[in-house]
Amino acid sequence: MSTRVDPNLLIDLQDYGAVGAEKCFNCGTCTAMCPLTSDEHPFPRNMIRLAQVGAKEQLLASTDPWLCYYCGDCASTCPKEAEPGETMMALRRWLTAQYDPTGLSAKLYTSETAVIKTIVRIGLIVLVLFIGYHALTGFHNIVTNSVQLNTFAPVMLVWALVLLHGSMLFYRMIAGVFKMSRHVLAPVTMGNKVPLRIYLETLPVYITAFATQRRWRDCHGDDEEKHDDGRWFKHFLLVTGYVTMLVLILGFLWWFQTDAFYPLWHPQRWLGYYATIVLIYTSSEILIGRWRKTEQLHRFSQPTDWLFPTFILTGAVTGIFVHIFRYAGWAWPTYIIYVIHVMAMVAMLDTEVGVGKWAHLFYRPLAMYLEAIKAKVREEQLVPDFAPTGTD
Amino acid sequence: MSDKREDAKKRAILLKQLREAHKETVAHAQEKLKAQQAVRRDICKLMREEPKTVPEVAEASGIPAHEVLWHITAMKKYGLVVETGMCGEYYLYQRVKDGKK
Amino acid sequence: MKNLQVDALVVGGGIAGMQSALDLADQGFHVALVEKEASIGGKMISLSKVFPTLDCCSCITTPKMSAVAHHENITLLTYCEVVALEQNGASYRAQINKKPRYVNEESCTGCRLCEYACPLDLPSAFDMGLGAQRVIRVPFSTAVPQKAVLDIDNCILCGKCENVCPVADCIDFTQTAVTFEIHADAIVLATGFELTPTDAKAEYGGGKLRNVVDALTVERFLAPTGPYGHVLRPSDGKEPESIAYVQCAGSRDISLGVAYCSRICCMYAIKQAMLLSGALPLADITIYYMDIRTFGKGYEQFYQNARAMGIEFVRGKVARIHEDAAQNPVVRVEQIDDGSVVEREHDMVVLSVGMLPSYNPGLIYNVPVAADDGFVAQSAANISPCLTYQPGIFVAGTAAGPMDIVDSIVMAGAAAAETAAYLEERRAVGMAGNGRSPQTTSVKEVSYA
Amino acid sequence: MAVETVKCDFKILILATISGGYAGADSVGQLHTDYPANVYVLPVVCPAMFPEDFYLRTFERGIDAILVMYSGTDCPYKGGAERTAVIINHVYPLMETRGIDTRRLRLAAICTVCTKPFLNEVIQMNHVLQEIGPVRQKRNVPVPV
Amino acid sequence: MPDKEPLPAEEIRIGVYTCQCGGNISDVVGCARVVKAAGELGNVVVSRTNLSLCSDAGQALIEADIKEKGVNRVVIGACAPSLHEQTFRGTVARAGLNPYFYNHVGIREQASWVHHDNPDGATAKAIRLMAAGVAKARLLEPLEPIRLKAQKHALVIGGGVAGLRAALDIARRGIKVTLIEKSPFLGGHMAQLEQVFPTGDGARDLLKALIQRVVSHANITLYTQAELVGVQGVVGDFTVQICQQSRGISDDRVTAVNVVAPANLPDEFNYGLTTRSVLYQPYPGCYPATPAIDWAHYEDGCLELNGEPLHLQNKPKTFDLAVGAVVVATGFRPYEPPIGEYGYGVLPEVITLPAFIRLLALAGEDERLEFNGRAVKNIAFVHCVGSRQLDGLNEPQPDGQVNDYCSRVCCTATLQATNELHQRYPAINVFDVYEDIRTYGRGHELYYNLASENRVRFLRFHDDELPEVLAAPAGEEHPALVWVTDYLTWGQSLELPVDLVVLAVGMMPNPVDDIIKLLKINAGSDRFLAEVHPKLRPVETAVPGVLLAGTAQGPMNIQESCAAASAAAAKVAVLLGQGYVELEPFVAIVNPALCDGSGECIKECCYEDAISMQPVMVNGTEKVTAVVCAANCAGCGVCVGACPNRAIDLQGWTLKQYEAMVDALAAEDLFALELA
Repeated sequence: MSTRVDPNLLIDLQDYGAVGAEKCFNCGTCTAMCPLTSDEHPFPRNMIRLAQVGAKEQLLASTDPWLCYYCGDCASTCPKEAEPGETMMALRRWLTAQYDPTGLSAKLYTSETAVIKTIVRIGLIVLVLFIGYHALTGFHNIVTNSVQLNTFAPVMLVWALVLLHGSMLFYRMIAGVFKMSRHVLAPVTMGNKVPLRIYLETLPVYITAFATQRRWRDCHGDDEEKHDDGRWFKHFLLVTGYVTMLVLILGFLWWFQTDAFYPLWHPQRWLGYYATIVLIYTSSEILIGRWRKTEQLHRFSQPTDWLFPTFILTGAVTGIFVHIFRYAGWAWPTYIIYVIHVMAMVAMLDTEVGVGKWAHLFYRPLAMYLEAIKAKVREEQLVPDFAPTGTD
Repeated sequence: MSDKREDAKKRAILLKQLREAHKETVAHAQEKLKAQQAVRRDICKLMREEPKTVPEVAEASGIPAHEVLWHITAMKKYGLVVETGMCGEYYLYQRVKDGKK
Repeated sequence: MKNLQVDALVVGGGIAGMQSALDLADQGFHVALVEKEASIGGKMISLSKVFPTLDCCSCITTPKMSAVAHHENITLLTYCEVVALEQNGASYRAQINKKPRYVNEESCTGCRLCEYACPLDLPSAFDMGLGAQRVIRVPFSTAVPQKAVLDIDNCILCGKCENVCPVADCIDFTQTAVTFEIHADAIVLATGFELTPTDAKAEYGGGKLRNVVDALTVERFLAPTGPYGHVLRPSDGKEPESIAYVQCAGSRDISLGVAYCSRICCMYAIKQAMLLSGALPLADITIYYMDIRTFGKGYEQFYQNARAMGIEFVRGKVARIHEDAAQNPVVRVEQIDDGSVVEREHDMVVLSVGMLPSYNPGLIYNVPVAADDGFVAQSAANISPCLTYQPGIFVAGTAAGPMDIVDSIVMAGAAAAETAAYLEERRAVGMAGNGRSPQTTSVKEVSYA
Repeated sequence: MAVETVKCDFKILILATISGGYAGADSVGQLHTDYPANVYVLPVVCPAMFPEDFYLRTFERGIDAILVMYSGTDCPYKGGAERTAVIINHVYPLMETRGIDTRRLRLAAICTVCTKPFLNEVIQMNHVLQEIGPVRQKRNVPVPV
Repeated sequence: MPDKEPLPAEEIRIGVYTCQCGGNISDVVGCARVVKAAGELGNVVVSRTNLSLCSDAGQALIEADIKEKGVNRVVIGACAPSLHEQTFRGTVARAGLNPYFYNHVGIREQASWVHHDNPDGATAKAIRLMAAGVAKARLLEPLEPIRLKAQKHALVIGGGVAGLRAALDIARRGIKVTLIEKSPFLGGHMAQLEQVFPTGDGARDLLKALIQRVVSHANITLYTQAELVGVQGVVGDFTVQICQQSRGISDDRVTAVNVVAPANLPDEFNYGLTTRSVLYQPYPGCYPATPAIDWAHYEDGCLELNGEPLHLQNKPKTFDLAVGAVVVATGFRPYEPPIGEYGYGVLPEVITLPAFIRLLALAGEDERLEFNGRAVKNIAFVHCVGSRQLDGLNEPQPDGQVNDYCSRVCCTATLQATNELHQRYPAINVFDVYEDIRTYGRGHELYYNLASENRVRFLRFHDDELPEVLAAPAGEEHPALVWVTDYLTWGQSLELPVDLVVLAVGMMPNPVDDIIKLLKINAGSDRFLAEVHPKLRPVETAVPGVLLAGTAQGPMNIQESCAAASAAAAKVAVLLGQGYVELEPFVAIVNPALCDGSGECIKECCYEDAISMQPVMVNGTEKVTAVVCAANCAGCGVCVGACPNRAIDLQGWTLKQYEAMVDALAAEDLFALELA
């Protein structure tokens, strides 16, 4: 069996942000430096190498890019300044684009104009929906003497739209998940199906990985000087805030978006406050970091890397303003800022699910889950293992 | 005879002047010498009766092994310590019985 | 100290400087050789055996050192440095600072009685700090000149050396630095190189791991005059059973600021591996490398012999070295051939450190160095490799970039040819100091008022 | 080991040209290849300088074998190689008449890098001597222990 | 020595010195035992050992013994005499002794280094060798070196960059130089290059400037189409015979000449990528500018002048020159792969790197690179073709040897070519198939870095799994496929679809067997000319006065060739600058008392005028005996073996000395000494 070398992949990857993969002379320092590598997953050099020779199939079948948390040790010790971590990042983007059946991700990753166009378009759609709704109702639902948000934007209607939009996004994600699973599991399934039992038995891997991203804490290995649980913890906070908000919106919007003022002790308020504070804190921290480019992983930020924290911050800040204005009883400002809030959140979801951290959040645990499935399949010797080292 | 005495006197004065001129380095070197002599005494005591390896001396004296090795190397160079054979992966060293040289 | 008038001034008494001086002197030119250390011989004299012939290194170096010292056309000036240079018409006037030895160079017989009498041992730089030397000593056993030198900064002025010295007034604590001038029509820079310091790379222990040593240290271990007389590891004197070489530990690594190849490390590692397997027949020797660069005449066969001898070659650049509880260095490396990451414990790890420029002649000689590597810039690198950007100043050996002994010697010969031709051509147009021809010159030392 | 040494204590003299065999023997040394220690190499300019009686005298003195390592076609001297061969050919019949096994004398061309041929010659001659014994049977040498 | 004053019968006092050679000898040989045994030999007054006798201190020891202990014969057991005989001869001379009262015994290469497993045997052997050395020392005679006039004139063979550089540097020292070049034009292989590393200068620009300096130098005489055909004499005074072909047409007529045929000969300058005529010039601006006739393809009637057929004849002229030294700069030739190696000669898409460099040069300003009428999109370069070969894996050369050496320049040259390619044709995909990248030299690694940044795809093979080049199946876009087991991709088999395969061929020395024979120099097992010692005498051959420059000695790049050439020039200047050469006094000498004038010696001697019959006075009576002319005597000793009366002997190597040595080696009583 031989692989035909494809010289074009490396050129394509540059559009996804690979900034030094061509410089790599394959010394292996990065892989040996990385504390997250294992016998089964000796990255990042193997990924760089596959990129250099253009072995697309092997890259698609690999979960290694998702196992990297980009601590930057590989880059700071690289003797050729080949930025191995950034190549891993680029590969994550490239893989996301490959998983996306709509092709939208590829567009967003490789074109800044596409990103702006998408955001503007989605924002406009939301605006049009609002204007349309009020035009249809003869602008009677805009109460201005007091703040009547649920009249301005009837919660069940908004919720229905959120769920509809959510399911569209969910379809895209599920399609990506299926594509990824198919490629990753191919080396062990060899065309056969993995029994459902195994999927279910290994499911806890996904859940813990998703909830904690524990792997991250192994970054920098036993180097105590550099070891930093702070980054992991901040991220963990962000996730809790984000998930809280998501659950509140997706599951309990009718409870969350209300014209009634809950008393101060009410959990609805606390959940909202917690989520908002966490989101503001973490997203601004991330943005400042990216701005200063102090950490290795921020040195080569792409527009899509900025999207998520920017939107989170926008969403949280506008959310707060909606809250404040509502308390203050300023009707128009509440409605306007609410529209902006919704525009931002929808735009965020649309862009993020395809290309941003959302995808990362989603695919990382999935990668670990799929690896666990593979291990289980191998362990039970359901299929012979023909996969060469370093490629799966 | 008196000439010699004169010379010796002159020399003593000169050395004194020099010591004054190089006060700091001389003091520093004297400290070094004192420390070295103390360490050497400890090491030599252990190797006087029977040959010892570097880790044995280090363990018995509490001096780090690499320092023991350096002192033994130095003493070996100037004939104060001899190598007497091997014990496992380590050479055995012994203090030369009588002798300064 | 009298001022000197010579045809050529050679700066640096390593192998390149010595060979240039000899090749010029053999043609009848008068040469002054200035060396900053107390003995000539350079880095080469501290080596054990040399590749690919495995000749005893001192057997090649010492005759040249001896020849330099004995040559009637060479004035050897050790412990001297050029501190200033002036262009004097078409020739140069160099100001030389001779450091005090505190020992009368003319009368010292090199008997080493003072050395034996001295009470204080210091770490010896010649043995990379692992051996000892006295405050007053002959620099090393094959030093040229065989004259003692005293380290005043570590001296307690006890006078014991003076007491045992058999020569009257030989040891002289009152000596001071002396300045004099050398007038030369041409200058050969043979200022050599330095090794990458062992603490250059934090991932390799930052110089703190005792059993991680550089290759020059191993040269001393292997040399019969070395500190231990055997190959022992420095932490506790254990005879190592497993030794690893980490190639490119100072070369081809931008994270260290060195992008270039140091050219000698592959061969010296292979050579040392072969010598070590001779000295320690049971030891396992592993060389971790990226590319084996055995490019010289007879080098590839040397490499193949080493492979046949059972020396293990592992492709992969060592990423990190740490220590286990027993001070055994553990290397972490990706074995490129199969892509697996391994951690392997050895008794001793040798860093194949690279070559760095040791001296920037910009300030004194107005000779520029290359921006990318810091070595002396060659103005016509291909056709006239010994020319610098300063007329009358030539470069030889590793001052012009990493090279091995063979290449240094050849380049030293070339520098002598360039210099000789330059001197000859200047004479032809009547520009030389005295219009002397090399055969008829009889005045060696001329005093300047 | 001492007994072993005495048992094969044959002496082999090698007359080797400086430009060929002697440098070849030095090359063997540079490769650090071991061979029996009963081999003595004397440098010669060209073996053509040795008359026939030199060889006979050498055997009489108790040298068990002579290997003449000349430079063959690489001989830097005109006529040297041919002349050497002529003299050696004269020696053989003289050896026979004196009862000396002619296998004790061999002429071989060895160059500066002929390390393998050098070793072959040495080993082969030792085999021959093992078979035919010393040139003089009457050695009453005390056996060192 | 009848001609000399009879020596006063002085007592022979021998000093014996056993060098430990820094452990090289003493690790195996029991030096103390050697010292003791030697000390008990007759006439030995001093017996010592030292860590390193060749050191200053070691030499001082010997000098002191000569001066203080009255030692008047010195025997040293140390490394091979080739390394340090001269050193110690100097030591002995410095102490005021005749330098030939010294005998060097090799006990390193011939004892300690070959009997590691048998220290007792090695010690016993060393003792016997030293005893033989002492036996010879007892019979040493004082000798005086022979001083010969040196021609201040050198011959440089080869008009490539090394030859030019050597000629220039010798000439600049005021020594006359004759430079001969076999081909009709100067410049050698360098003229075929474009940009040269590490400076990126134009090769022919550099060359032109160098040639300009050479041809305008008053001390240099130049002969193209000239070859060395004869050599007589010795260092300082060689007579060389040179044969020069006719050039053909003079400058004033050449422009008017019309070539009828043949005009389509493959042009070797472009490795056959273009054709040339029988009257040719390799490149514009070459030197000499006059076109030359290719006599091998010349036929009568193939040239016309003003419409009339020209009748030319090659009349080689031979002449003699007296020179003091010879620099051999005969250069290299690129390795020619055998048919089938990596598809060479089978697939038209496989060419060598030198040819590719010409291809790039010929492509000029074209927008795309074409080969065989097809646009090149993918190129693979394969390293180590004809270098680093392994026995049994690669096809040997006609001499049965494989090229087991590294050719040193091909890695950087290849990367330089890829960089130039990328600069001019950025769309071309480049694959580089290698074993180790050896960009060792100053600035070379930058070529590697740049190639990487230019997205050259590197693939690495193991020396026992060579890549394969095959024709692509019909219908493929690219005509050839390269298969590589790539050890950067953990041994995966990778396939490269390519339009052109460039083989980075190594260097082989130009075949100069005739010159080797004429000059009596040696080639090593790699067929390159051998130096005496890579560090002690890196540009000298074993023949005094014959030096090496450039790639005749081994693979080198331009910079290294020039450095070697200059170093050789320095040696020539050392040798000839003084106007005389000193030779070792090892020549034949006749004892007239024993000579009966039979003339046997003259019959066997092969050297012109080395021995003659002349009347001499012996004990007051005149008789006709053999007389040796020292300058013509080669010192071979053929005469010694031929003399029926032992009347002729070789100074320094006398028959008596050999007999004494044999006696010492055979002596039984040495056993006691060995066991001491």
